Amino acid sequence: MSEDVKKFLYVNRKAPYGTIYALESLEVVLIGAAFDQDVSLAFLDDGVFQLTRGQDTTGIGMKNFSPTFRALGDYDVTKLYVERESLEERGLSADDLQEIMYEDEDDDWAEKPSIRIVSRAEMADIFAEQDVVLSF
Amino acid sequence: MSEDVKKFLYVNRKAPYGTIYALESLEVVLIGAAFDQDVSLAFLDDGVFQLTRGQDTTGIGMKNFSPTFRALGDYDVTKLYVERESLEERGLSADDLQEIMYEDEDDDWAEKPSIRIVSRAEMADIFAEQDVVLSF
Amino acid sequence: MKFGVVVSEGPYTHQASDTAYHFVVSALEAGHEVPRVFFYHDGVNVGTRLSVPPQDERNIQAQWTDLAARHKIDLVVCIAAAQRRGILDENEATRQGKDANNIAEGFRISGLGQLIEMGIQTDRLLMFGD
Amino acid sequence: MKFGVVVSEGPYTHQASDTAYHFVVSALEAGHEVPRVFFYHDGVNVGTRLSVPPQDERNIQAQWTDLAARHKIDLVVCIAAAQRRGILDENEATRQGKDANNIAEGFRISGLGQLIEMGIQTDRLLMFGD
Amino acid sequence: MATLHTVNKSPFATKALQSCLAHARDGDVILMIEDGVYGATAGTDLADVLAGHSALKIYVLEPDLQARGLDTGRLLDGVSTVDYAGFVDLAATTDRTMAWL
Amino acid sequence: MATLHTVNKSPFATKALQSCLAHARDGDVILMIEDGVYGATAGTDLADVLAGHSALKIYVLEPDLQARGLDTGRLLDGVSTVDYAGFVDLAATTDRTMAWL
Repeated sequence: MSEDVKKFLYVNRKAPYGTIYALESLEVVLIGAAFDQDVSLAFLDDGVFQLTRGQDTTGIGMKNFSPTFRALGDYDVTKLYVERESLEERGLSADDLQEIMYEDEDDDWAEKPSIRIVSRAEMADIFAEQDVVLSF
Repeated sequence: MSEDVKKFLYVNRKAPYGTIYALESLEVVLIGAAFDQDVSLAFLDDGVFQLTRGQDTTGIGMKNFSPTFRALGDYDVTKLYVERESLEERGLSADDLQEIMYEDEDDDWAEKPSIRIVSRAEMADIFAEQDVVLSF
Repeated sequence: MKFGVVVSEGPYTHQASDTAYHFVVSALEAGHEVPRVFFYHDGVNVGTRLSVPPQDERNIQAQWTDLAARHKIDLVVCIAAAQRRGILDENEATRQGKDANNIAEGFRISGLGQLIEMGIQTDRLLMFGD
Repeated sequence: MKFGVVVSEGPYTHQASDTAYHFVVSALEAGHEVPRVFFYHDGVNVGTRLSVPPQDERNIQAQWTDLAARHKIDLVVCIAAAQRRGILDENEATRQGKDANNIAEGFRISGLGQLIEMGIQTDRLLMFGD
Repeated sequence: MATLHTVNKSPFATKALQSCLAHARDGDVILMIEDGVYGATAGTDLADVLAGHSALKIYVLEPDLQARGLDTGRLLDGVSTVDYAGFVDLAATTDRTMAWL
Repeated sequence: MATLHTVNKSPFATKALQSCLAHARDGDVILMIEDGVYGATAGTDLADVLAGHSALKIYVLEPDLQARGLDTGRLLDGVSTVDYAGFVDLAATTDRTMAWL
């Protein structure tokens, strides 16, 4: 990696729809993808709710932005770290999250999952590796 | 009391300065005082922090609005209910709050304290007596 | 029954103004009256006509303007809260020496007394905020 | 050292823009550089010239405009966040067919790329929000 | 003389639900809306928070549940769903509304 | 390679401080600002939250303390005060800043 590349982490700790932070975080990620930095997303605390399957916003009249997460692979955003303890505290498991895949160009374009379930301690280590941390 | 008089309760659950709700709540109370309703204020959860003595906002460059509470008596706003459990959880006692007095016109203008420390159960009863509850 | 409604947070950022809107629509459909909606705190920002939401999102201001016109709802923006946050009508802009105003159709700027009056004159008061 | 600063909440409602301001003032006094402050989410509302705070309160927009002029700070308001919330400059107003604009002196509207660029080009990034 | 309490915050993020429950009286109604709907789900670390409050009527706003991908099968026992029309009915049939913001 | 964590919420209102503490690593610095300063006071129900984190350096922004009428005598043992200049120094002398919003 060139020394011009910084490690950017987008930290998502809030639930979707009640506030706009989750949606506007995703907008930054999409724009940021054009800058060829080393990008990761972290989902912890209520941020894990952003990734639940089956979101249907028809009844509240807001745009359902959850499908956009599945497009992140096309933008080379492939590291979505989700904290296991945050899921468990909320009665969720990995099966409750939508499937988000990317094609690995270093492995003959094999389809691989973008979501990586990590422990709280691993999440803390991920934080400590970053150059720039953006909180939403 | 005439039947045109409603019981209005202003519920304050947020700390001052970090957000504007405490200040803008007070602005409603001052305007509302002109309407001759039966007005009470409730301070619970972080709302009890609004009443601490010795607030000095010089360093943060914001206006210190805590002296305004002491003027409420002049507006005939004389019932400030403060929840004991909320104080205790925050390491506060009644002595940490500023003194807020009013002159009781029904008792030869005797000076009396406006702050009434109540238990959580009493606070719940106060809520249940109201016609209009405004939350800040 | 008469409902009074307070919106305490700005559009898009918090769901409050959306929930309030759906509540009012349903209340009217059920035959209730909603004579006034009062916009306080950041809620005053609902009343700007300068917002341009993405085409695939709802236009919160336009929804309120339209609903108010159809059901004669008085949409009141608190003057004190609006001044701090930069929501002005033509009168206020002139009075304050500002060269532009941004209030949307169907909204009017008035004092906090309108909130108290709403509390007195309605049967139930609902607050939507953060 | 170069600091990048993000303000994520609107003026007066949250203390975020105040704390950011005091941080930037102190950073400059200590000899650091603050080339850019990026206003995102409700933070875009800091950049309206239509606000009229009470005379005994600080004027948050004016504080930033003044500081930026004295220290050549690039005050960038995110275009996507600003459109939703009704913060427009003259170009945007024309482009969107709006009859007024409200951006304050010293602020400019630009894209989210300016936020990423700030993250790349500064040594530390600070976020002030809710 | 019942109160309708509305809770719009996730109980995993703020203390609003807990404070509401500590102040609600027998016969009161609690309606979880917006991010508050997370408080009505089973199998969480906070599922016990609602236990011991069987004298309250607990509702959750279904459009907010659906938006967040939460199936009604996830709800705690004793929690009922309403739509916006049901929300209006709850406000009309109780004596006052109190928002736990 | 230390991180400066900023916490601007009251721990009595939200879970931000707890989550921050659960993710901070030895040698990291925590700075409580705005309503976050309430987390640094002694004699509260939450005073234990900071216990067991002696490998962290805890600071509180003094102008925010003073605004809220909290005397430095109320601070928990081991908590130090800084002014805005000290905040800048903490940001400059750590390797990254993370805001627990």
